[in-house]
Formats: sequence, structure tokens, C-alpha cells
Amino acid sequence: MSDPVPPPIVAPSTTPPLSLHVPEPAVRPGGKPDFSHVRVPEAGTVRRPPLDVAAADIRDLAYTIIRVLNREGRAVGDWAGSLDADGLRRGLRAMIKTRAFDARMLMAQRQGKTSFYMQSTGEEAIACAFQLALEPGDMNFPTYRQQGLLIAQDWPLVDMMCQIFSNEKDRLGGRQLPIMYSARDAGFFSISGNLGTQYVQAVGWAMASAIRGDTRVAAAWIGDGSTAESDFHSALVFASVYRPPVILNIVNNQWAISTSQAIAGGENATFAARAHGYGIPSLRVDGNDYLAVHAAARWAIDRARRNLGPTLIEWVTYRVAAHSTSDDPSKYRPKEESDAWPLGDPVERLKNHLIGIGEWSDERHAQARAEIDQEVLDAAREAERHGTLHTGPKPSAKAMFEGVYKDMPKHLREQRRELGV
Amino acid sequence: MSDPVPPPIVAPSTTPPLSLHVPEPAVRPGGKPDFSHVRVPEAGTVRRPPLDVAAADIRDLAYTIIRVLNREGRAVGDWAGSLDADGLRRGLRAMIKTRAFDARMLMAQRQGKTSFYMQSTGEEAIACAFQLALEPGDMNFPTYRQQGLLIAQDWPLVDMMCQIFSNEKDRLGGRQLPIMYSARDAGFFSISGNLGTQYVQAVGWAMASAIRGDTRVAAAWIGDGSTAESDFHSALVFASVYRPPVILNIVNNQWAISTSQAIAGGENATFAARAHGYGIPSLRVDGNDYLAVHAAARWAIDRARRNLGPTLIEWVTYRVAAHSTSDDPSKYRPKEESDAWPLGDPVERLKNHLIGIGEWSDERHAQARAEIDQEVLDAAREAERHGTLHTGPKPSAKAMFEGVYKDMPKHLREQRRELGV
Amino acid sequence: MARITMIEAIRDAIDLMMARDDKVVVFGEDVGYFGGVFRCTDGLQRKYGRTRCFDTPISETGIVGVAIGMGAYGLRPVCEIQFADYVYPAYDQIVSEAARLRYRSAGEFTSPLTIRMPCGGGIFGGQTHSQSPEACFTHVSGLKTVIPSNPYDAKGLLISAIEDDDPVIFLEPKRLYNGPFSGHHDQPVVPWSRHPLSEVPDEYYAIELGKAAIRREGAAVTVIAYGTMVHVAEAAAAETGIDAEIIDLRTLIPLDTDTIEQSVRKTGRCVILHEATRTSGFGAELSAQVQERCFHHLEAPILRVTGWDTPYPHAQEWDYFPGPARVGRALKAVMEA
Amino acid sequence: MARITMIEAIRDAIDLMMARDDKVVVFGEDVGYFGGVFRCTDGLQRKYGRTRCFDTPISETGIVGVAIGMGAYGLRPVCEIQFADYVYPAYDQIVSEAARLRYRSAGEFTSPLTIRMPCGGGIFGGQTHSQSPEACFTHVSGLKTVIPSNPYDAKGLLISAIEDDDPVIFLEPKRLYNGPFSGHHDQPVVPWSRHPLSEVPDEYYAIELGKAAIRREGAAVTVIAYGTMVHVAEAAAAETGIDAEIIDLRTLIPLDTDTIEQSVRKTGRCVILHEATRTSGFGAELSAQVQERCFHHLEAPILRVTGWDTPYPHAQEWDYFPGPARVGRALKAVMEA
Ligand SMILES: Cc1ncc(C[n+]2csc(CCOP(=O)(O)OP(=O)(O)O)c2C)c(N)n1
Ligand SMILES: Cc1ncc(C[n+]2csc(CCOP(=O)(O)OP(=O)(O)O)c2C)c(N)n1
Ligand SMILES: [Mg+2]
Ligand SMILES: [Mg+2]
Repeated sequence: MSDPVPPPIVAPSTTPPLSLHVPEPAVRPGGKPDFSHVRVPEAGTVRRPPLDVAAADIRDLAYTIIRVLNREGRAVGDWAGSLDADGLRRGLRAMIKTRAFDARMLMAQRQGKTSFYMQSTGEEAIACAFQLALEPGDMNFPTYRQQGLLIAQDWPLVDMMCQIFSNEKDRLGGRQLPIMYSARDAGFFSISGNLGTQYVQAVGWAMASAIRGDTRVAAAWIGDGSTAESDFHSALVFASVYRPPVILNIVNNQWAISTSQAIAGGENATFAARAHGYGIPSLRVDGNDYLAVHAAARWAIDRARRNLGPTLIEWVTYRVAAHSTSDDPSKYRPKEESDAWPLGDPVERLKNHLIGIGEWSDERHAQARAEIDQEVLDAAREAERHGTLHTGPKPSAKAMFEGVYKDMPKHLREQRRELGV
Repeated sequence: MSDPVPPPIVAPSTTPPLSLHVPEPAVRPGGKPDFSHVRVPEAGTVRRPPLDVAAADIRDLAYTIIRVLNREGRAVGDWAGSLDADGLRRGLRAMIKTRAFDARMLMAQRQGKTSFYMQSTGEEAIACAFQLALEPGDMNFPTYRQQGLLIAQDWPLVDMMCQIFSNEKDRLGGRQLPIMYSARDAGFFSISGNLGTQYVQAVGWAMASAIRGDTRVAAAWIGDGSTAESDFHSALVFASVYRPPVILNIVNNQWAISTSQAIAGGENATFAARAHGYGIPSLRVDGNDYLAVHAAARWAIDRARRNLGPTLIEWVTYRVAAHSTSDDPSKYRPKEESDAWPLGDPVERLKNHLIGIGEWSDERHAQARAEIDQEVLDAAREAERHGTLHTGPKPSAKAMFEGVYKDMPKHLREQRRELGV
Repeated sequence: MARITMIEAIRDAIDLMMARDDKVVVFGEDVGYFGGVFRCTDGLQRKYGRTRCFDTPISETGIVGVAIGMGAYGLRPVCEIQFADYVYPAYDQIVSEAARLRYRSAGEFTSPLTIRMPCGGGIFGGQTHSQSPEACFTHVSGLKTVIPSNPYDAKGLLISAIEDDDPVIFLEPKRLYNGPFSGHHDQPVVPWSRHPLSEVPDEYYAIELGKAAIRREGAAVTVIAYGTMVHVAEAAAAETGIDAEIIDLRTLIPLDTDTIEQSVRKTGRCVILHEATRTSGFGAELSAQVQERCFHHLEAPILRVTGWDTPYPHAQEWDYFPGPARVGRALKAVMEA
Repeated sequence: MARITMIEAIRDAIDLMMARDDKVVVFGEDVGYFGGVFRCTDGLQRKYGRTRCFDTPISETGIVGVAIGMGAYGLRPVCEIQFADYVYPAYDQIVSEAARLRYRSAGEFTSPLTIRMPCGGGIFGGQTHSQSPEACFTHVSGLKTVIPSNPYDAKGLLISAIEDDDPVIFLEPKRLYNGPFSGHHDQPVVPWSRHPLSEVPDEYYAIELGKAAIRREGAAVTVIAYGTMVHVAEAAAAETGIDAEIIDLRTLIPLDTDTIEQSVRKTGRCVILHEATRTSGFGAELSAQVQERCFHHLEAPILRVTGWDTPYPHAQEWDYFPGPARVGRALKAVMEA
């Protein structure tokens, strides 16, 4: 065994012993959900700065929450008004569809049609509203929980499902884990299973856009837990130095599998404040408020497109579902915690707002849900016709050797022959 | 060749093209040195907060510079008074010795007695004063420019020189590059050639101290340029989460080889401000002001030892010499730039202060320098007796195979045999 | 003596070492309260407290970086990388720091780390939950690399790894966590309780690092394997009826060349197995060494049966995995050569 | 046609490609204004402007990470890692991202990166300025790995690497930057101008990746080498008088197995050289392949002459470096076997 630990120094002043702080969430299973540490300001109280504001002038915005929808469901304050009723209804449908898609695919996984699935329940507003603030040609570098980016722009559900089923029509040839979509035409970068890596890649893409005198912007996505990875820091350093047109999104859904955001450093500062040390302007936004998300996204995207540089946004939300189909959250947090979440449900809140302004009704909502459920079901049936993970047509073994390089080198041809395919 | 770059989107609003910002230092060789971007507050104007201050309450201290010695060489303000005249004289001698050591070893390298050397000219106050604020048992995780940590505590110069000469008395057996000292007993962690790695290791050491209920603290060291490395971020994340007794030092000497601190993100924010996003208290200090360095170091070390957690300190200084003996700074910055540096020279400033308070004189100074020069010369002669890189006794080839593992495994014994040693 | 799974054996080893040595600390992503996504550390935080077993931020380089600092202090960190596929962000800290610290400081500072990580495929984990990166470590002087194939070894080897004063990469074939696996993915899952090597003493015991085990004695051909492939080799030998001698390396570095040499000198034939991609895999080193040490005894070319030189695909998992059919073909080929 | 150094040849290749293709962008630590610590990019920022050639923060993972993003956009990044010893922080971005992007996105996104880095010892750089990490890349499917041994090849191979649509690791033996090096460190330094392969055409030419060159034809033994070791092999052959056939691989992946196979079938003997540590080095793969492909032609065991399995020491540089004496001994041993 090793050298003994050197004996603790007992300083002459009899300094008391040190101790290690290990953060724990306020409550664990069995306890009563408690979000008293989440300070929620009144909607409409946070100012909307000019696009060319200096980072130093909005540091306070990293310590509050930008909200538009108030308790009565009315849109209030500087950030209200970025969308008309059509835009809002489009957002609502996108969120409903995302949720319906998740439900259907969760079921498909339970039925053994695929190996794995991840829902975005409770976080739909963020991806949907953000996507609808982008222009064609812009590029997202998403994580696995931004299916809303694709669904909001009506990317074919069948396509997404075929990928999930790893079937013969999977555009990725069965090579990737379910939900690790790639959709270049939809401005959706290939998802990586390795957390964080995409964050700095987005900065590189934006740098390229600037180098080429393009007008397109990039959006980077990361979870609260993953901000601890190195790529988060590299992204901020490069974004700070070269000021490329990139929006640095952090989806703070309070959890990273079983660990609370405190284990990522959320106990002592906000994630939005991370930007300060790099001189990057940042916002902290109610991620369950569709209107706030859209307005903040638009602000940051406009900044980027006008060559005003990067913006970091912390979207405050809550991961309502399990981390993935391999996870059981009742092991580490109270079951009722999501009900206690103070920012509510994004679908309900937008629905109520639309009803409040006379642009929607419970009936229309029920009808929309039914239509969308049917659309999702039809898509699933269609996708299943092309096979599911363990049954029906599937990508060939031969295809496994393709695409490692642009042209297949000799050793891979030899190996393919060895497998006899 | 690859797919063509997708054509730039020309948005209907005829958005002007983006462009990439690439920072450049204010002046290049041939230009007139310009430090107008360095805002230097009056000495004595920055408050000294209580040890248990909340990070949020001293954010402003990351945007100023704590200074004690004013233009007249008087010690002023809250941070003055941490040392008596003996303490100050000890510091002055330590700085003089560090500078003399550098000069001698630079010469040795030029004479071919070693392969490589790195000076700390202009930065001596930081390492020397910091070391003299530590207690025995505390542990530094230094970079290659903190020789002052060893010299200030009178670590044998011969020992350091034998390492530099890779001779038979090199405690590291010739395995390490010159100046990559390791001195456990001196609280000096083995220097790595890989930038940044030690930063998070220091946090781990401090966590261990806290886990064990010890009273010892760790000090991490990094250069401005190296803050871009991943380990900087990991260190801050872990320090934020577990609040271990660690001082996170950033030596901002304005340069990283040929690139200015702007290429590390120093154009838009201070390095001290990096701490804010992690909820870690931070200070920004005149690194050429021995009294300010000592007082700030003491403050942070006391915080750590009282279990109040980490402190980040940006030491503002200037790298007067070349990056290393392999570098020629006249290729990338004006030769006279160091003369224009607004914070002056740490040795001169402390000397003047001591003279001003009647505790030193030009004669004593000249005498001290002569004594120290002689001490360094004697040490060099002694070290050279044990060999220099290309002449005289040297570590054995056999020793090369030792210490890869605690016990030499068979394959290394076989390889040693193969070499015939 | 209980019959336990590999997960239980691993937990048992850590538990035992935490009890024996209060310098042992355990951490990683989801490792504390929840007990790890594979539950290998379940219950340890409750038993030893939050400063001995805790959750970490999602930063593999941070995990290893702080472990090195703790090791330099004098603790004995046992950290978990959630999947071996996620070890690369920590590669610099492992290769440049943990592996070299003793050498560069002439023994002043050491890195008595154990870095555990689940590896290998067979669970439809796709390209980022299936990798076998052992060769990335075997090339690095200063590291030891260990990979058990059963609960008994897992406990004894992990105890040795934790006690070892050098950094040890401890790879855990996740497909073996809950039962042995012959590669016949279409057959019912077999639990560990039916396997003799799931009999694990409750008490402390150590299996010396650097010692291989012979799983099956044989005269016709030497099969060198480790981890999951040991079970595949056993199945292939049984199914082909070829009298293979199956070596379970258990430790890759330091390598037990004596056992290998002795076996190949006897059989004159050698097949090397691993799940990792072929080119520059650890099989290449094994092949080179067998050839260097037993050249004049070889009656047939040494063959490698391995994962293909592609990322581990999701849908084609069983075309990628070097199962008993492919191993059997190699055994026959080498016998006929 | 001028006689130029390897540094000049590399600069020439980059310059030429920047002129031909405005999608080529060049960056790295100290690469812009200063032109790189080895001056390989000197003058390029002045010529092509600050957005085509620029300095980066000291973050190897950031450098490669942004390069991947730029590649996905459609640019053709050529980035420099200041020393190969510092590539490990970027290992995750290289292995998990650049190498797999084409595969995982079924070709939607690609990584046409060239990642240049000086490697190898011989300049008293100690353990962190001397490493040869090629085997860390050859194990990774999706990467190509190239290492030139002279100015002519350096230019032609670098042009091919930049044009290649897959990520290429381009290793530059720093000891060869200013002249060939036989390993006789005690002899006067020879400049490139005395070597025929320093004659480099001004214009564009490409050397296909995956094709080895035979530096010396011979009948007695095949020596497989690359980078600095090619010159050491030449010296050892000359000094021992053994009629060695010396293969300069130039590209490690994809490997030119045809040239290797043909040569070993002819000579029946094989010695493999590299500067990297032995265990799991690329030599192991070469040995395995030679054995697999030429088993029945081999008259003696394949030998490896390599760096030892220790970090690269400072004082003992010449005991570590596999110089002509050690190579000569191996040549003799293999002839006598
Ligand atoms: C490099 C790496 N380390 C660990 C993992 C395993 N892992 C997958 S998701 C996850 C939690 C991520 O949490 P967060 O970033 O908050 O995103 P969320 O799941 O909440 O959307 C972990 C640890 C991984 N995929 N990659
Ligand atoms: C990982 C790594 N990358 C690059 C280098 C090469 N390098 C050595 S020193 C240096 C500059 C460091 O600058 P800074 O951190 O400001 O420290 P300073 O030299 O100014 O003290 C560089 C790039 C290295 N040693 N390690
Ligand atoms: Mg999360
Ligand atoms: Mg610096």
C-alpha cells in the first residue's frame, strides 16, 4: 500500500479541521418537493435591452428570470409581442406534437421496437420556440433532448421514427443509437452520444460563417449537467475571442440523470452567469414560457445575425420525465416533484394564454390533440412497415463497413470479405 | 475535394455579411508601446472585505486592481500592513535571489550547460510573497514560472541547479526537462510540461485535505494563456461544487509565448471575472506590488484555512523576459514594451518602499545584491561539479527504466537487458 | 460463500476496501446517492458517508484530475467513468499525468488511482456505449490495465487494483455484469448463479495483477482472450470440438507472457480475440509478442478475431460482435493451416 | 527546383493550398502573427489575412472542436497542435467526433481536417516535447495517419492530406525539420540541402495517401520504418553492410500492405522500427500483419526496435532513442536467426 497520508497539521492556533461540502438536493424520495431556492420574479418585470448592449450592462439579467406570461396567462412587459396569434398557435401545435411523439416512441420502446428512447416532457417550449425564431440555413448543434427543433419545422416524423427503429429506411443506416438524428437540410447537426462536444463545434461553424461573410448563425445546445464538460469552456473561450454569430443555449432542467444542478455548480451561481467571465452577454429565461423563449431567442439570433456576437441563454425548466428509458427517477427524487415545479407546464400555459386572448378554446385544443395523435400514430404505422429493431427489414451488414472513410480502404474491404457480406 | 460550401444566405432584408473578429495587441514590433487599455486605479482605493464575504458581494473587485504601494512608494489603504519590515526585507531578498538565479541559469543555458531555461523576470513578487504567506504543509501546484516559491523558502539552489543540469545529483534522475522541479517537502508539486493539468489536481488535493479534516490548503497556479485549457474549467467547477481549501491563482503576464492575453479572452473581461460564473469570490491584484500580493494571498489563504472555500486571484503583471530560451519576443512585440508597463518593477518598488520607511538603503541593497550574486555563483559552481547536461557525471541509463511503476515489471526488465545496462 | 453477479462482486470489493482503508474514496457521475447507473456503488454513500462516496460533475477530466490530486495527497481514489466510451476527455490527465507522475517526480508523488469503467458491447448501446478502448491504455507506460471475465476475478482483481500504488485502468465488460455471455445473443440469458466463478468468498482476497488464468486446458491451439471473449472462446471450443487451451489474460499490462509462451510452445497455434477494433488493438501486441517469443514453435499463422475497424453500429451489433461462429471459423482455419 | 528544408516544404504546401482553395483556413497556438514556434506558417497571415490564418487560445480541444464545426460548414481547416505531446486534450474531439462524424451522420457531415503536429525526440525536449503518439490514432477507425521523412514527401503528402475529405493526423518529425538525422547525434548536423529529397518542385503535386516508398532496395531483410527512423535505417544498413530493403511507410493508415507483403515475401526477414514506446505501438500492428500475410515466407522472427516503455527521458535521450547501433544489432540478429 502507499505512503501513509501525511499527518494533518495542527496549527498552533488550533485551527478547526476542514470539511468537504457535498451538495444535496433539498429533497429526496419520500420528502416533500421544495423549490423555495428557485426565485421566480413577476412576469414582465425584466427589461429588454437594445441589441447592441454591452455585456457589462446586463450582468443583472443573469440573476433573474425573463418571463412574459403572468399568472393570469396574460403577456406582459418589454419582451411580449414577438409573435401574433398564428405564430402562437403554430408553437402550440409543435409542442403538442413533440409531446405526442415522445409518448408514442416511449411506448414503442416499451414494446421492444427499439432499444432506447428519451423524452423532452416539460421542455418542449424551448426547442419549438427557438426553432421558429431561426431562419432557413441556420444550424443547430443539439443534444438528445431537442427533438422539438425538428418537429417544430415539420420534419417528417416517419423519418425520425425510422431512425429510432434502426430499420431499412433509417437514413443513418442503423449505425446510430435511436434519437441520435442528423438532418443537415433541417439545420440539425448530427447528435453525438458524447456530452458537450457539439458546443464548441457550433462555435466553429459560426466562425466559418463569419469567415465566409455569410449571414447564417449557429445555435449550440447543452444541458445543465454537461456544462461541466471541457467543451463548454472551450466554446465560451473561442466565442469570447472571435465573437462569431452563435447562440449558446443551456437547458437547465434541474437534473442530470440522478444528480441535481447543484452538482454542476448551480448552487452558488446561475448558469447564465458563466458568460460573465468571458464578456459574453447572457440572459436567464423562463423556459416554460413559450412567449419568453421566442422573444429571447429572437433577440439573441438578431444580435448574432447583425454581427454583434454571441449570446448565452440559460433556459430554466424542469425534466418532467425519466432521463431515458433506462432510468427510474423515483430512486432519487420525489415522484411529485414535477407538479411542484413553479414554472408550470409550457403547453398548458400557452394554451391558456391563447384562450385568454380569444384565439383558442378547449374544444379546438382537444381537436388539435386528436388530429396530432392520429398523425403520430399514422407515422408510426408507416415507419414500422419498414421494420423495427428486432423485426422486419433492417440495414445490411454490408452497410456497416461503409462511410468510415469517403472511399473504403483496402483493410475494410478485406474485413467485409472476411465477414462474407 | 469536399462538398462546396453552401452558398451564403442572402436574407431578403439584405443583411450585411458577417465578419470574424480576430484580436490583435495594440502594438507590434516597430510600434510605440501602448498600455492605455490597462486601467490602473489609485493605490489604496479598493476595500478589503471580511474573510467570510459572499462571492456576490465582491464582484466589483474582479474589475479593479488591488494596490498598496502608491506612486510615492508609500503603503496605503485597507490592504496595507500585512508585513513588518523584517518580512518585507525577506521578500526583497527572495526576489533579488530569484532574479539572480534566473540570470545565472540563463547564462548556463547559453553556455550549453543545459538545454532549456525559463525566467520569471518581472513576476518575482507573486511567487515570493505568496509562498511567504503559506504555512508549512500547504501545497503549491505550480507552473514553470514559479521558481520564486522555492527560492523564497530558501530551498537549496544547488538542488534546483542539479535538476537544471540533469546531472548525477539531479533528484529527478535526469528524467525531467530542466526547471520541471518536484519538491514535496517544500510543498511544491511536480511541474508538468502539459499546461493546465495541475490546476484541477490542486483542487483534488484540497478536497482530500477537507475529506481528512486536515488544516492544510492548496494553491493552484496557471498562466493567462493557459486558462483556455479544459483543466481551468474543471478546476473551477469542482472548486465551486465542493468548496475545498484552494487558492486559484492566475498569473496574467499579458503574454502566452507570442499571443497576447486577448487571445485567451482578456479583451472582453478580466480573468478574475471568470470566477463569477462559479460563485467563487475573486480578486484582481497588482502582481508587481509585493505588499498587495502578500496581503491578498494572506486573505485568500486565511479564507481557505477557515473552511470558507476557494478564492480566485488574478495577478496582473508583465512577462519581461522571453517566454523561454527558445523564444525571441522581438519578433512579436516592441522591445521597449516592458519599460512602458504601468505597474513598474516589483523589486524596485519594494526597495523604494523600504528605503522610504527608513528600513533599507541603496548601500544595503547593493550589498545584498552582491551577497546574493555570490551565493548563486557558489551554488552554480557546486552544482556544475556534479555535471552539466553534456559534460561530467550524469544519471545512468539504467535509471531510465526505474520508477515507471513502483516495482519494475518483467517487460521493463527485459528491455533494460536489451539495452545492456 | 454466495453466488453473486459481477456487479455485486465489484461492489463487494469496493465496500471491503472502504472498510479496511479509510483512505479509499469513491466518486463519479451518479455514483453517490444513486449508486451508479449500473448500481456498482449502490449503498456505499449510505454506509460510508458523503465525503467518502459522492457524485461528481459531468467532467471526466475533472474526475481524474481531482483523483490525481487526492492521490498525491495520500488518498486512494477509486473513480468511475460512466462508460468507457466517455474516458477520452480524461485521456490527457490519465496519459500525461497519472501515468507519468511517479516517473517525473522520481517517486515523490504517486497516483494510486483505480479508474473503473464499463466497456464492450452486446447491449445495443450503439457506438457510444459499446467501446473497448483498452489499447489506448496499454500503449501508455506507467498504467496497468485489468479486465475481469467473472465475479470471482472481478472482486480479487479490483481489490488488487485498489491496493496497487500505480494507476490502474479497470475495465468491466458490461455485458457480463448480470451473467456470462457466450455470444449467442439469440439464446436465453444465463444468470451468473449457474456459473462456478460466481462463487465469491465474502472476505478479502486478492488476485495478483499480471497473472493470467487458464480457463480450459487444451493441446491443439492456444486462444488468448479477456473479458467477454473468454466466454465466447469457451463456446467456440465446445461447439467446434477443437481442443483449445483458453487463456484469460485478466491483466493486459503487465502481461503474463510466461503463461502465453508456455501454452503456445505446447500447442504451436494461436488465436487472439478481442471485441475492440482490430487495427492497433491489443491483439496486435499479443500477436507480435507470441511471434517474437514462440516463432520456432508456430505451426500456423497467428489469427486475430476482433471487432471490425468501424464504429460499433447499433442495428448491426451482432454482425460486429466477434461471436462464436467467427471464433469457431478461426479455430478451424488455424487447425487446417 | 529549390533545395528546401522540411519546414519550408510544409509551409509551401499550406501556402499553395491556401492559394488554390479559399476554403482552406489555418490556425493554432502562435500560428498566426508569429508563424508558429517552428515557423511552419510564417508569412501566411500576412499573405492571406487574419481570418484565413490566425492565433488560437491555448486549448487543443477547442482548436479541434472549432475545426470540426468549420469542416461541417464546408471549410477545410488545417490546424496545428504545437507539440504532439499536447494532443491528448483534443483526443476526445478527434476520436469521438472528427473520426466518427461521417459514419454517424451517414455522410451528411464530414470532417475534412488536417491536424498537423511535430513529433519525436532528438532535440532534448524531455518527456513532453518528444513523444510519438501515432498508435493512439492508428487504432481509431475513421482517421488517416501520415508521417513524412523528407521535404519532398512532406509537401506532396500534406497537399494530399489537405485535399482529403477525411480527418488526417499529420505527424512531423521535428528532428527532421532542419535536416536528415541518422541517429548519430555526436556527428555534425547535416542540412537538407545535401539530401536529394530536399529537391522540391515549386508547383502543386500530390503524393497519394496509403502508398509507401522503398528507400533502398535489398534482398536480405525488410526494414519497415517511418519518419526519422527511415534515416536511422539507412545508416544502419550502410554501417552493417546488410542488404536491407528499407520501406518508408509515409502513411500508416491506410497501410500499404501490398508493398510490405511483396518485400517480406522476397526477403523472408523483417525488422520494424519506431521511436514510440514499444508496447501496443504501431510496430505491433505491423508485426501482426506481416506475420498474418507472410507467415510461410518468414525465415526468422520479426523484430521490433523501438523506444522503451518509459516516458522519454531528458538526460538519457540517446539511451532511449533507437539509434543506428541498436538497429544494426537487430539487423544482424535477424540475419543470424
Ligand atoms: C462524455 C459523457 N459523459 C457521460 C455521459 C453519460 N450521460 C448521458 S446523459 C447524462 C446526463 C446529462 O445531463 P444534462 O447535461 O443536464 O442533460 P439532460 O439529460 O438533463 O437533458 C450523462 C451523465 C455521456 N453521454 N457523455
Ligand atoms: C497542453 C499544452 N499546450 C501547449 C503547450 C506549449 N506552451 C508552453 S508554454 C505556452 C504558453 C503559456 O502561456 P501562459 O499560460 O500565459 O503562461 P506564461 O508562459 O505566460 O507564464 C505554450 C502554448 C504546452 N506546454 N502544453
Ligand atoms: Mg439536465
Ligand atoms: Mg502568460
